[in-house]
Amino acid sequence: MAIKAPVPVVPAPVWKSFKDLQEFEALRQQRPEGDKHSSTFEALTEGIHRFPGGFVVTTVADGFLNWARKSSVWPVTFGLACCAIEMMATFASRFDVERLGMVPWASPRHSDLMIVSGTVTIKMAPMLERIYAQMPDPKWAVSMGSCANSGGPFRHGYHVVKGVDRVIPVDVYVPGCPPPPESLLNGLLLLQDQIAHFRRTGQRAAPNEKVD
Amino acid sequence: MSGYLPVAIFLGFIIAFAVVSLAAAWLLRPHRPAPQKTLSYECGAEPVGDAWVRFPVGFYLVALVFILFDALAVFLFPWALALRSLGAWALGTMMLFLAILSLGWVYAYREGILEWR
Amino acid sequence: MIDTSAPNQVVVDYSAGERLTMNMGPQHPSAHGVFRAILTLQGETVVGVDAVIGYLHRCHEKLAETLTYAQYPTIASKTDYVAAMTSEFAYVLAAEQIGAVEVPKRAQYIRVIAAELQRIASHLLWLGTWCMDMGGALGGGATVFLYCIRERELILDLFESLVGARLLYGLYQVGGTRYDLPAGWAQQCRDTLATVEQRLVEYERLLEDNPFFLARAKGVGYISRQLAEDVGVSGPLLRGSGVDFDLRRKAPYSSYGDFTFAVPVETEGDCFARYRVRMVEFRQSIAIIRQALDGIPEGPISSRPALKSVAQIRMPKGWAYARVEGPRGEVGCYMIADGSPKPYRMKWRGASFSNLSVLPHVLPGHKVADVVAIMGSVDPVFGEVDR
Amino acid sequence: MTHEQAASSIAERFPGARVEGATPLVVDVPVDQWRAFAQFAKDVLGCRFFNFLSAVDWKESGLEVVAWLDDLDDKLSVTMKTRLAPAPTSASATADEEGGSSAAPRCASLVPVFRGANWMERECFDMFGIVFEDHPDLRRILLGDDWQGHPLLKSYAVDTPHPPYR
Repeated sequence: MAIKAPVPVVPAPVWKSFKDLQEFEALRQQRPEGDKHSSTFEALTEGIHRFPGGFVVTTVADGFLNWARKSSVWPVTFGLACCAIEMMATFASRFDVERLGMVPWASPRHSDLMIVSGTVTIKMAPMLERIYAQMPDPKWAVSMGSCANSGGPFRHGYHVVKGVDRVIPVDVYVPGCPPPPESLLNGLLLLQDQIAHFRRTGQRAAPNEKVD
Repeated sequence: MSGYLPVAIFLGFIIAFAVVSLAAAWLLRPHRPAPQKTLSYECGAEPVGDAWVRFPVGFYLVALVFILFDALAVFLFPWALALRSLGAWALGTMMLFLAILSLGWVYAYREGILEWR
Repeated sequence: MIDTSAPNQVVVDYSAGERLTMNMGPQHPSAHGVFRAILTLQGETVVGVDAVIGYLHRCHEKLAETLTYAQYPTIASKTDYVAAMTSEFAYVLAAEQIGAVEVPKRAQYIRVIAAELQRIASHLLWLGTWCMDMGGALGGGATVFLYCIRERELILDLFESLVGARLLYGLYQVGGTRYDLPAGWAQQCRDTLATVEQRLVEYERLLEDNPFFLARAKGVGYISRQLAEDVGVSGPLLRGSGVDFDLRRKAPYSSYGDFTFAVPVETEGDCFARYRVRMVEFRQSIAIIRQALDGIPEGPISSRPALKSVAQIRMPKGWAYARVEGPRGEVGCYMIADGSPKPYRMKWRGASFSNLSVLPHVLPGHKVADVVAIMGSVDPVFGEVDR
Repeated sequence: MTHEQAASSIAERFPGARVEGATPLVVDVPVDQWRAFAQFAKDVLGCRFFNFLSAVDWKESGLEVVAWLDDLDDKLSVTMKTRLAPAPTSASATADEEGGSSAAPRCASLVPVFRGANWMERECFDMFGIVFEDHPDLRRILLGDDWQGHPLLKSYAVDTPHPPYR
């Protein structure tokens, strides 16, 4: 019984809408600032802050909120390639991420963090962009492995995106090919520090300048 | 009337829990709507085809059988609590009620609604 | 059966509803990587499958034409990254066949030990992810997954002390291996094998009389022998469908002839048969490693001088097709050399590519839940599928 | 069936084919007998296992399609090779993409003989631009459907930019 597979309707590629690379780079450079609190909350904290001695209240509230956000960052299982196997080893019992409060979750709707583990190819980039967009808002991205950082050993391939930060804004880069679970855990702890240091209005902490 | 005070308190707690958690979420979450965000999630791909499809009738029949026995369970609870004070007479009437409903069960079984085609 | 070739207009009979097209897309917990299947569903039954692959196409074959024989083996381990040793094995074997490079006996034994350890680690990962697919996410049925990854960590420690890397190694090079067995490694390896062998009995007791596992594995995903040969399926899938074909026995390479091991063959051809084949392969690999550890001769580990420059290895004009029995099946490397330090053309015959191309012939007629079980038993790795 | 029997039966059935080699029996098949030889290898020589199908770009002397068939029971494996027209230079290749232009090298599809050839031939079309006649659905398998050019041709540079992600 021959079953004819349906020919899928292929959506128009999204990148046709950009004139050239500079325009796309410019768009990507805008970091979504102030995305960590709602406007009503900021109006409230502004009022309290202007009160004499109000800063005590706001910093304590911020400390509490950051502590809560930091200790339950749920990563979406977004395994692309070899780094996904190392990510699974990190999720498993020996290098347990659940000690840090991270429950690996399958759907982007319930997760706050996207660990991009593996090579981002040009066919996968719009999918990755859509999944990152579908995550609810205080969200972070960790680029795991040299393929996600800069294209890695496949940088000169025609089908490979030279680093995931051309697609989504990245918070922490984890070097290695594949990075052993220890260095991924180190990257996740760095992310938690970053979350913990959100200032009152929720701006992202300024990335530490390059020293080397 | 005093007997209903715990129920009222309990109801208050339920409503308070719902309202407080939703208000806190509304207050604390950043509001940044994006067209892509409301797109229905299909494993990252563009949703193919529409979901408003007439599903096979099997799903509906199983739901019907569930409602049948859910209603049955609702009657069992108060009956079980008050059985000691009602005595043997209540036992007889409930067995009759169960017998009638088990007829429904036999019919569903014979019709093969439960074997999933 | 369902008449699927009929056009899509609604046939008003209440037995069959309309068809729902659903994406089992690139980001899916049980997609074993980036694989998108556009399933056409009739209620719960899969009617049509259009597999979309290529989300991890990393231009391996084009890069092979720009990287020299010394550079490419580390990239080669990224084709089948769960069994990195056997991917490098195929590339290095092909280069050696072209240049008629003689590999010292000790290096051949180290290669066999590393490849068989890799087969155990790869099968452990297969068992873990398959049972997690059928048991629910990390919250639910991840018991077998956590056990298997615990054992796999023991083997990765062995690789870390042998090569220094956990997942992707550079152990193989043209002419032999790059590292020798460190002191005390053999004893550590024997202890690990003893632990794994004892734990395997626990997994079998855990799974084989579990009614849910049997209900989801027995009779699901039947691959007939003709379909298997016609599509080019190899490895545990082929042996699960009753074909007694194992490259380590039929075309022994790298002194596999010195070891005695049995080749498991099942005839039912369903998911449970493939499970049985792989469980027996666990034990055969342990036996091979023990024989190799006992019989390993002393001597050099490489017939070529240490690598000083990248373009040091030149292969004469010629072609070769090296076949290696990887955990997923026959990993082949068809290589054409033209005398320069870079191959003229290099084609990867990925085992998962052919194993996956059997899915559109097998899936229609199964329930959506069975698609997950069959995907797990086919055990594709997408570095090898998309190359 | 041993190599000698196989070689002799090939020689008298396919005079146009040149046979050499022993462990893999390498057979150079003329283009028009491609599917006939595959059918012959499957039925008469007993090579029912379809190992792989690929192509090699020999620049001016044309594209070469390679297929490797195996007989699992005894150690006979047949490598079928055939030479097609050289790949059109990139200028004319982008002229018309889908359906294959007249300039694109053409070859008979092995899907009616081996179902495994479906994906392999789609990959050869994707990478080399070889059009396989009466292939059920010949479209790109590894690259996106809107990709220009065929990467594994020697005329295609490794890191050809693909805005905006490159």
